[in-house]
Formats: sequence, structure tokens, C-alpha cells
Amino acid sequence: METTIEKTKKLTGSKAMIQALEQEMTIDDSIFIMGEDVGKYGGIFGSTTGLYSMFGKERVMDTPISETGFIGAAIGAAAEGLRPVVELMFVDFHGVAMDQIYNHMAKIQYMSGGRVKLPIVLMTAVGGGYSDAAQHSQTLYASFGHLPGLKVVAPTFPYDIKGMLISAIRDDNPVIFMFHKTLQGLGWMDQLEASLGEVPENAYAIPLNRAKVVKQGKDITIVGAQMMTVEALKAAEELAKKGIDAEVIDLRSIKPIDKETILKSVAKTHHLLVVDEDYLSYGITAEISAIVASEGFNSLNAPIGRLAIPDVPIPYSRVMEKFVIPNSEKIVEAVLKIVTV
Amino acid sequence: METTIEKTKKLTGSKAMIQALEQEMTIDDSIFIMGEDVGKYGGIFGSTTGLYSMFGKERVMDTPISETGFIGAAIGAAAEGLRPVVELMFVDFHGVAMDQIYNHMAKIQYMSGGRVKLPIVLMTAVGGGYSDAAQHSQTLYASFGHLPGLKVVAPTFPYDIKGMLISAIRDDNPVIFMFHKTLQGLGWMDQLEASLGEVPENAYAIPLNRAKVVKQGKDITIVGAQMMTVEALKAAEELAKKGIDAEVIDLRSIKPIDKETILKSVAKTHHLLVVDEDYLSYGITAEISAIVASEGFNSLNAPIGRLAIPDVPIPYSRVMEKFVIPNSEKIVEAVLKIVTV
Amino acid sequence: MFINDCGHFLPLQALVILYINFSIMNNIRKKDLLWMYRVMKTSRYFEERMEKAYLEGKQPVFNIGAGPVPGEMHLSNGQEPAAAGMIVHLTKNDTVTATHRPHHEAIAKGVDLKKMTAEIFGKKTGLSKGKGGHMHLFDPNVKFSCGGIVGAGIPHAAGAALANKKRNTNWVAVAFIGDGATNTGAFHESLNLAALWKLPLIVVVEDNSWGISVAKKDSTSVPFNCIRAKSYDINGYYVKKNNPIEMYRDSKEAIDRARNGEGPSIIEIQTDRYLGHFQGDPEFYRNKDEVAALRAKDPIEKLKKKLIKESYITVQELSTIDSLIIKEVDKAYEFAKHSEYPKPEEALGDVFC
Amino acid sequence: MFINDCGHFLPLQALVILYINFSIMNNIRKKDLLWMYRVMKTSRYFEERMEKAYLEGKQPVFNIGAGPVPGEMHLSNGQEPAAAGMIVHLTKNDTVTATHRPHHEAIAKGVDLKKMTAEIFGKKTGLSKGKGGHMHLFDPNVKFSCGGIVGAGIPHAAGAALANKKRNTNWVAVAFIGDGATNTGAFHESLNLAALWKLPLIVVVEDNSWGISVAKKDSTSVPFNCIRAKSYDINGYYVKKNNPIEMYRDSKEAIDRARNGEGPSIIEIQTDRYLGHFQGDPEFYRNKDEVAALRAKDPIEKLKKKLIKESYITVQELSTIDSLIIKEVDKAYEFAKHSEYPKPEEALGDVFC
Ligand SMILES: Cc1ncc(C[n+]2csc(CCOP(=O)(O)OP(=O)(O)O)c2C)c(N)n1
Ligand SMILES: Cc1ncc(C[n+]2csc(CCOP(=O)(O)OP(=O)(O)O)c2C)c(N)n1
Ligand SMILES: [Mg+2]
Ligand SMILES: [Mg+2]
Repeated sequence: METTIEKTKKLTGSKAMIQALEQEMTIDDSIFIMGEDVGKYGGIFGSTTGLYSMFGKERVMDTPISETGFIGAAIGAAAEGLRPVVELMFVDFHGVAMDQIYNHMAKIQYMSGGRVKLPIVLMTAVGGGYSDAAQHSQTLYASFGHLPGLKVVAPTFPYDIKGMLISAIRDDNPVIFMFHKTLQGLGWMDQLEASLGEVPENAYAIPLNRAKVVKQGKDITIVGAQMMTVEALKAAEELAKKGIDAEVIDLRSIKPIDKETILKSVAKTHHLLVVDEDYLSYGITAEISAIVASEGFNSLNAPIGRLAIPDVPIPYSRVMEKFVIPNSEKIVEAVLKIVTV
Repeated sequence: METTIEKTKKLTGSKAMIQALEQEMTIDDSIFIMGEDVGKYGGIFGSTTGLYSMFGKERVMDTPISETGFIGAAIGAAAEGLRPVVELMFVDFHGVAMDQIYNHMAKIQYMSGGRVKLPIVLMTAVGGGYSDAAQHSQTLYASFGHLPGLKVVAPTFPYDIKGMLISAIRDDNPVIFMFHKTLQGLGWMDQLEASLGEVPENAYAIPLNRAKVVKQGKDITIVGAQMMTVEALKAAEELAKKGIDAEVIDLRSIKPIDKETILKSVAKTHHLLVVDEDYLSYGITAEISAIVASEGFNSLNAPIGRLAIPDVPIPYSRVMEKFVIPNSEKIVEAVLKIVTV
Repeated sequence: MFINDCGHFLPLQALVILYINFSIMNNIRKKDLLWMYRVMKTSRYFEERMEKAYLEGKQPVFNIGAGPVPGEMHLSNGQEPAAAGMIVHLTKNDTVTATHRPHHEAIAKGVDLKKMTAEIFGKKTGLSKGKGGHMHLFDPNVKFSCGGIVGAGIPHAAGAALANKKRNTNWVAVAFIGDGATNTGAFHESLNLAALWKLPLIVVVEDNSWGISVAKKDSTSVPFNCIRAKSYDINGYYVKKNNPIEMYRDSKEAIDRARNGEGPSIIEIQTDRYLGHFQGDPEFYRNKDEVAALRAKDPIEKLKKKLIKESYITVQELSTIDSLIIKEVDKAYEFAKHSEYPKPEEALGDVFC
Repeated sequence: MFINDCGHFLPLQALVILYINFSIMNNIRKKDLLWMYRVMKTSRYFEERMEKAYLEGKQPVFNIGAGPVPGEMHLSNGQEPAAAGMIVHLTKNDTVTATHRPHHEAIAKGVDLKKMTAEIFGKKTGLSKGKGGHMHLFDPNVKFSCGGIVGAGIPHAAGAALANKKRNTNWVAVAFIGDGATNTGAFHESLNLAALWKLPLIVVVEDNSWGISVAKKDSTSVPFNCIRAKSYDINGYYVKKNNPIEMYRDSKEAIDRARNGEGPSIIEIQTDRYLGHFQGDPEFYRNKDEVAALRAKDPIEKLKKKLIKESYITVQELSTIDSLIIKEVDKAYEFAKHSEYPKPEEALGDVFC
């Protein structure tokens, strides 16, 4: 499925995105990028750096601050056969364009009985942890996952970022591609090991609907996405010291959720903790818990654990922000409650 | 809690809303209504009929088709101490104003450290079942339930509609008040028994955070909201014939969810089916399943059942629409799978 | 006509254009006039039938969900000149987006009438196999789409115009909207984009004086939306008195400009909504006499008279055309009625391709 | 000044107003001029300190999340005349909404400087107990708020204006926005509402030529946003050259009109952004010389010279004012630095009241 790796290079998340875009744009003229500051600036979170000078302003278009206008325009252009890649600078801004996203981009294929195809990638930066407060720190995974007609992905590691962005671009359906700011490997943010990884130089596609076991284990399954995967891996190391062997699943796909991988893991570990950088209620922890409680109930030996932002807006001050966003320590704590039950 | 009933009258859902608004507007000058066609027309779904002639155009204001403008204006007016009741005609239109709703209305109290209060009621019509297709038939309960800072209610019966609308108006926090079109008892829609009920003439308040057991039972707990409560009650009758004694919980409050009532019920019945007129993924069935799988796990004797719109937009044609919206027959079917397991 | 009401926002070439306009009027092709008559009449007859079909199963007690055509139904009787006078200039390659009230444009744009009717009847043979319905008609063959969210089609048309420009075609995109839609954010954002990028977009505003029950003057802070063209430094036109020939002229100019790379325009046409906002609308908010007065100056009847009076066509020929129209529409209804419903489980398909 | 650029959209009273304007200029009160100087200077010094405070803990390696002031930081150095020239006319009862770049307006509106600084430092003593931060400053005591979503404050100001009108006050509401925000749907919807209901709303557009890296000419289809006033049949003004006194005059007129029930206005002011969009902005997109040229015509320095030259004040008095400003701002920073952080679990409070 995931094509054989040939020559690789160590890239950041951001560079992985750029490479995906560059390679696809080179072979397909109908792809173009639209968004705020995607041109000369190269994307506030480095998703398009260099592409403007490579492809010119017709193919890498800066827009006014008119998200309804340009996301709506992407729909119209896609219906005509072009393949727009649109950037919504922060996912937090989705509310000014949500009608276009969920009532049109997501539904036109269905409402047209499959006669209109909308090959659009809506890429958007998610995540907090650097004190950008309530309107610039959200992930909103579930806000998109809830609504039919959208494929929603949130890869963690550069390898997946490149491969899934390529798949998203090649897909004839609208795809919401969420990249986590902290995982872009930007020079002006926290430097994480996870934001750097070996990436094949050739173009390759990773399926948009598959989770990935990123650490094998037998005592408990921890499911996370993006930064929560990173934190879960850190927690797993800590847990190992305590004699608990955690299996960590990187969700990668928010919608559809890869039930198979999760159910298989829980069938083995009999314990489940779901961790989410999104809000608790009606979030990833809800959906995955429900999947397992309805389809993998008999595998479970203990109550399911849920760890997420506790239904409060994200506070500005560092101490409070740290308190609400799950991290490896809280994961360890939560696991100890489940596994020792 | 729910005040003693004095004189009552049989009212439809719509009339119950109007009575709540009339009574509260009479005693509190700072309340005013804003929305499309709330004036002379009286609300497309009869939520404000007669109020325009009673209170005049300063207090029952028709607006242009500018949901961001007038919902945003409600926020500004509320910050100044007024108490706006705003109607978003169909919940399906929320996308054109979602930023105002979720980034401002929901967060300003928090972001201001509690110094700004926003006593706003956003009332909005939800629900399908009459072939209004993909952009006019949604409930979107979870789209609002997911986001912090909003109380979200969806009462079913006229008694609760009046009492919860009064509570919503009196609450100093923003409240999303969802009324189901089919439960309004409108002359031009399906005529349902449930849309007519005894309603006290005096003003009374029903808490915004409590579910209600609307039928006692011992074999399985069925949780629903609005039309799904109605269908669950119908299913319960059918199930009784088959010797299954279902307990039916009317959720009433989408956010916060009344865990206590649900967990208590499941502790008794040991079986759970959640039914939702919203989309399956990341919806009510997810959240309630997760609550029970994490906090009531040991009560459960069988996998949790989930019944909801199967992650497709709502189709127009009656046959297909019927297929995707859960009803009593499907509930019976789903229960039989759980209880006989 | 822009001179009286929106002329002061036009650049100096206004007078030049005025001159050209008059010559167009004189040269208006018989073929075009007859085409306009035909599509207006088709739309009218189609909707008259729809009015009846919609009521089937809804009498004596009206129930919106009952009968062969359930759900909301927005008819455009009286508003036909907007569609006809604009779309006469378009080809299959030009894009049209419409609204919740889409039949007149759909018919003018050449949407397959049988499939469209079948769609409205919720049949498997419909444009979208019954998934869309009356507010969601899509016919990519003729680049037509519409939708139920006010204002939302404008950015789609802007996007089509962008695609047209990117591909170096001279194709245009036209967004038809109601007057109420001019107060949505989508209107403003799309027009700014289109003006900025000089896209071949025309926004046609059908000013029927109402947005459901709210009168235009109670929702729109300017009397004419063509004024708003100034906000984007583009041309604005106002067509008075529901006149299809004036609509023809201004549309021609706006489209020629768009095809020539001169950017977008707004055309507002004063038009008339004969029926309620939707079928079943009690219309407590408007005077019953109002409609009678509107109907008395019906643009189709007027055009008919003009065609005959100015000898474009004989009474005889016209009645042949009329009966052909009736036949075609009747056939579409027959087709729709006799088509099969989709299977329930077909609801699950087409979410993704 | 509206005559040169937006004058042709004004009604005939333009000339009359012009006359009045000149008399206002002659009568501008010393008190007001000094007030304007003081708030501009306070804002400037406040932000110069903030520039440094922000860099603490971010050197040698810049990390947006590090140091005592983490997160984004948008400074308004150079844009002070917009705030000063408008807010000089306001009282505590008038409402101001601002943007992601809010310090100059917050200071002019009289937001508690200590609490504001403490808020930006994430302290418990801050305006919002550390929950809001630099982009989310709320001080209901002086009716000030701001937020991080472009355009979103405009409807809030319209709503405050609606409340003012409903209560029969003569209070006004002013929404400060950037030039980029004029292309949001919120701008259009709010202005239409305000014009329709004749609300006492003024929208001040700070035209600093940029929206992050996108030049105004690449995002806005008209050169001057005051032109867009025409779309709502309201008055539009353009203040040139970052001139606080012109801003004072046009603001006075717009506010007087609003207080008299004559409805909303748009005032656009040509202003200058000295720094990057946010601190840490590499600014590859603009010429480094540009900023030096802007700084050379600094409006605070200009006003200072004028005040002295026209003998409003002596050099001595002015330096006393300056040192008072420094003292006050320094105190605020001391307060902020020495205040305590909130307890982590306080994060859970204040969602509901
Ligand atoms: C965003 C949005 N808000 C409200 C509605 C409800 N609605 C449907 S049609 C309509 C009136 C539209 O008026 P106008 O644009 O003038 O078109 P007309 O119906 O007169 O043809 C309204 C308010 C909607 N569909 N979408
Ligand atoms: C709805 C929305 N879109 C995009 C952004 C990101 N953003 C923040 S400030 C800004 C530029 C604003 O430009 P302008 O309005 O001119 O204000 P300035 O920064 O120049 O003061 C952008 C695009 C946002 N905060 N909100
Ligand atoms: Mg209309
Ligand atoms: Mg700017």
C-alpha cells in the first residue's frame, strides 16, 4: 500500500508539505494554490514557501481576507475541472466560511447525484501550546469529522504528511488536510524531534483512511492524533519504565476513522485510552470510545479512558494552557488509572 | 425544581415558545427579538407569531439576510446589557455565522475572565423528515455541543419547550435553543400528538442541564432527543408487545449532557441504545456511548447500540430520506439486536 | 438601463455605451426575441403545472411533506425576464449559478427538462437521482447549478469565472441572486475578488421587492444594488419594469465586457414575484391587490404583443410555438411521473466518488 | 478629508461641511491636542517596551511560545493617529471594538494600563485574569473590547450602537479595523445593518497598506474604502498622511452626525505600520527602506513640533508630560511583572457565569 521507499531525505513537516505540492503541481497544471499569504510570504506556517517563485502568481495566489469568497471560489473552480488547494490560515477561522465548507464543498457531490466532482484540498493549521489563546489554538478535528462529505486527515510525521498530502491532492473528493503548527518544524516554534523525519524524494501516496500503529504494545491501546500521538509515544516510554507496555496508534485520519486498526489493537490489549487536543465533548475521544463500546465491547476489560481539552476555550496564560492541553504526564496518569483498575 | 403546575392549557410547541417569549418580554424591557421574518410573518416556524403586533417593531425586528451581521450585533447589544433573542431561521444556515457563534458568543465570557456577560438566546429550527433536502433538514446537535461556552438545549414537548425557553432567556449565558420543526404543531406539517401538550399558563423555568426519563423501563435504556424521543416512545410500545420493557430518556440538554440520569438508568437496565437525528460520527451517539463506556462501563451487559444518520447528507427523495433518518421501526430492530445478544 | 439610476457611478464612457445600446435595440435579432419568448413561456407553463403538481396530496389539508412533490417549492412566475434576457447571450460553456428559486434560469440555460422534472419529483431518473430536489439542481452538461443557501452561489460563479480566466477562454459565469442576497457577506467578498482579479463574472440581482416577508426597503440600505458596483470599481446596471429587452441589452454589454477581460458587472432588474415566497406562504405581509396589478403588466404577454405588433411573428406561428412548449413540458411531467423512485439504500451512495 | 478622494460620493452638503471643518481646525482645543499627544506617546512608549519584553526569553533562538510574553504580538507603532484622533471625542459611555492590533485604541480608550499589561503577561491581575492575552483585551468599565478574528468586531460595534439607540442615548460605537478587514463579509453586513437602522456606528479603517504580506492594492478592489460608504448611502471620509488633526476633524463630524441620529460613517485613515505584521515577521515582502521613510515622517514627532511651534506648550512642559508617561507605563510593566500567575486550574472557571 505505502509504496517502497527509495532515496530519502530528512525533512520537516513544512518541507514535506512543500515537496508534495511542488511535485504534484509540476505534473498537473490544473492544480493551483489560493489563500492568505501563501504567495511571497510562503504561508504563515511554511506550507507553501518557495512555490510562488517556482510557479508564479497565477498558480500560487494571495487572496484578500475573504474566506467565504475564496473557498467558495475554489468550489466553483473545481466544478469546472481545476484542482484547487486552498489554505485556511488557522482552522480557528473556519467559522467565517463554514457554510461554503460544509453545505457546499461537502455536499455538492451528493446533491448532484455524483455528477459534480470537487477535487479540492483545504489545508489548515491546527493546534495550540504556544499561548495563542482561544481564537488561534484549536484543532477542531471533530467539527469537521462530524459532517458528511469531507475526508478529514491530520497526519503527524513528515513521511505521512507528504504522502497524505499527495493523496489528498490526487483525490477527486474534497479533503480537509490539517497540519499541526508545532509539527511543521518551523524555526520559530518549539523544536521537536517528531517534526523531522526521513521522507522519500519521489512522490508517493498514503491512504487517507488508515490509522497506523506507531508503537506496538500489549497492555493498553492509546489512540491520538498529531501532538497527542507525540505525547502518547513519550508517555509510552515512561510507562515502559513502570512495566506497562502501551500500544500507540496514530489516528492520521479523522474521518473516516480506521475502525479495523483500533479494534484489532483493543482486541489485543483489552484497554483503551483516547487522547485528543480537541474539546472533550463530541470529540475524538467520544467517537472512538463509541466505536469500541459498540463494536469491540467484548474486548474491553476496563472502562475506556478519555483525555481531552475539558470543554473550556483555550486560555492564554501558559500555566492555564498547559493545564488544559493533554500531555505525556497526564497520559501516564490516565493509563495508570485504567490499567490498574 | 420544575415548579408546581397551576392552571394549564393545551398548547402546541410553537404556542409554547410564543408564550414564553411574551411572558418574559412583558416583564423585562431589555429583551428583544431579531431575525429574518420574525416580525409580521411571525417566524417561518411560528416561533414569534403575534409578538410583532404586541411589542412593536423595536422589540421584534426583521433583519436583512445578514446572519453574521445580526448575530454579531446581538453579541454587541448583549455586552451593553440588553438581552437579545436571535433567530437563525434554519440551523442549516449556521455556517454563514459560525464564527460569531463559536468564536465570540461562546468565548467572550471566558476570554474576558467573566467580566463580559452575554445573555443571548439563539433560537433555531432543526430537523428533517419532510423532504427539504441536504441544506434544510439537519439537526446539527453535535456541531454546537462540541464547542465550549454554549449551553445547547433541544426540548421535545410543549411543557419543556416553554420552561426551557424561559430558562434560556433568564440565563446570563448564551444558550442555543433548538426547536424541532415537526414538534411545533404547525398546521402545514405532519400532525403529531407529541406536538400538543398541557402547558401551565404561568411562567416557569426548567433547568437547562437535565435529561428526563419519559418512560420507565428495566430492560434497556433508549436515549434520544426531540423526534428521536418521540420515535423511541413509539418503539417502546412496540417492544412492550415483545416483552421488552424499555426506559426512554429525553435528552433535552445537548450540552451539558446530564450524565447522572443516563448512568443511573443504565445501571438499572444494563443496556443502552442511543438514537440521533444528527449524523452518526462525532454525534450524540458517540458522546453518550463514551460517557457510559468510561463512567458506567460496569453497568453494561452488552455492546452499546448507535442509531443515527449514517454519515450522508440528507437526500431529497422521500424514500431515501426515510431510509437515513432513524424511526421507531429501526429502533425496535436495533433494540432486538442488543437485548437478545 | 443605467442612466437614470446608476449612471452617475459609471465612467465617462456611459454616453458612448448609451449610443451603442440604442443600436443594439434596433438590431435585436428576431431569433433572440423568439428564443426569449420561448424560454419565458416554457418556464411559466412549467411552473403553472408545478403549482398544481405541488398541491397534489396536499389537499384538503396542506402538509409540506405530502404528495408527489414534497418539501419547499419556490416559483419564479413573473421573474422570467431576468433569466431570458441574460441567458440568451450564453453558450453551454458559460456557467450559471442560481438560487432557491431556480426554474426560470435552469430552463433558460437548457437544463434537461425531463431530468429536472424527475428530480423535483424525487425520481431515480432525475438530474441527481432524487438526491437534490427542487433547490439543488445540477446539470454539468450545461454548467448549471443552484442551491438553498442565500448568497452562496456567488462565490461559486466567481470560481467558475476564475477557471475560465485561468484557462484563457472567453467564457463567462453568471450568478443569479435575489435582492435579499445582496446583504450577505458572500456577495461582498465575491465581488471584491472578481473585481480585483478582473474575472468574467456577472451578478444578476432579481429585485422582486421581497426577501420572504421583508420588503427590500427594510433590508437594503440603498434603493438600487447597482450602486454597490462602485464598491468594487465595476459597472452597475439597473433594468426597469421587468423589461426583457432592456435586460437583453444590459446583459449583452456586461457579457461583452466580461468576455473582453474588462471584469465583472452587477445587473439589477426590477421584477415581480407573483406567488408567495414559497408555495403555502400565507402572505399576510402583502396586499392581495399588489399581485393582481403585477400580473396585469405581465412581461410575457407584453412581449407576445410586441412580437405580433411589430410583425416578428404571426399569431398563428406563435400559437404553434406555444403548443410545442406545452407538449415539451407535458412530456417532461409524464416522464417524471412515470419514472421510478430510487431504492432507499441508494441514499448511501455518491457521498464520495 | 473627503473632498479629494471620496468627495464625489458625498451629498451636496459637502461644501458646507468643508467650511465647518475649517472652522473646527481653527478652534481645535489645546486640551484635545495635548490629550492626543499624550495617548499617542503613551501607546508608542508602551509598545517600545513591549517590543523588548516580547523578545525576552526568545533570544538567541526565537521561539514564539517562550518568554514572559508568549504568543503572537501585533504592534501598532506608527498607527497612533487613528486611535487618538477618534477617541479624543469619545466618553466612557461610547463603545470601541478593536482588532488583533489593539494597544493604541485600548490606551486611548482608557483601558486600565496596569491590568492590560498584566493581561499581556498572562497574570492573574490582568484584565481577564490571564485568559485573554494581547489579542483579547476586554475592559467593560470603559467599553473596550478586541479580538483576533479579522472583521468580527464590526458587528459587535453595530450591536452596541443598536443598544445605544434602543435606549435613547446619544452614545456611539466605533469599530476600528484594518484595511484588509474591509474585504470580509462582516464589514458589508454590519454596515448595511447600521445604515438601514441609522445606528450611531463609525467604522475606522486603518489603512497601513498591508494585510500581513498582502498589499492593499492586491486585496482591495478600490483605492479608498471610504468609497464603499456609497454602498450603504452613508458618509465616507479619507484622512491623508496619517494626520491626527485631520483625523480629529473628520471623526468629530462623523461622531456628531452619529450622536444626532444621522447614522453611520466610514473613516479611512492612511497610516503606517512601522514593524512587521507580528513580531518575528521576516518581512521578506517589503522593502527595508520603506519603513525608514515612514519613520521619518512620524506623526508624534510632527505633532510635538507643531505644539511647540504654535506655542501650545513649551519644550519644558512637554518633557514633563513625557516623563509622566514613562513613569505610568513603567509602573504598569512593574505591576505586570510582579503580579502572580493564575493557578493552572483557574483555567476551568469563567466559561459560564
Ligand atoms: C444564509 C441564508 N439565510 C436565510 C435563508 C432563508 N431564506 C431563503 S430564501 C430567503 C429570501 C431570499 O430573498 P431574495 O434573495 O430577495 O430572493 P427571492 O426569494 O426574493 O427570490 C431567505 C431569507 C437562506 N436560505 N440562507
Ligand atoms: C477571518 C480571519 N482571517 C484571517 C486572519 C489572519 N490575519 C490576522 S491579521 C491579518 C491581516 C489583517 O490586515 P488588516 O485588516 O489590514 O490589519 P493590519 O494587520 O494591517 O492592522 C490576517 C489575514 C484572521 N485573524 N481572521
Ligand atoms: Mg427578493
Ligand atoms: Mg492593514
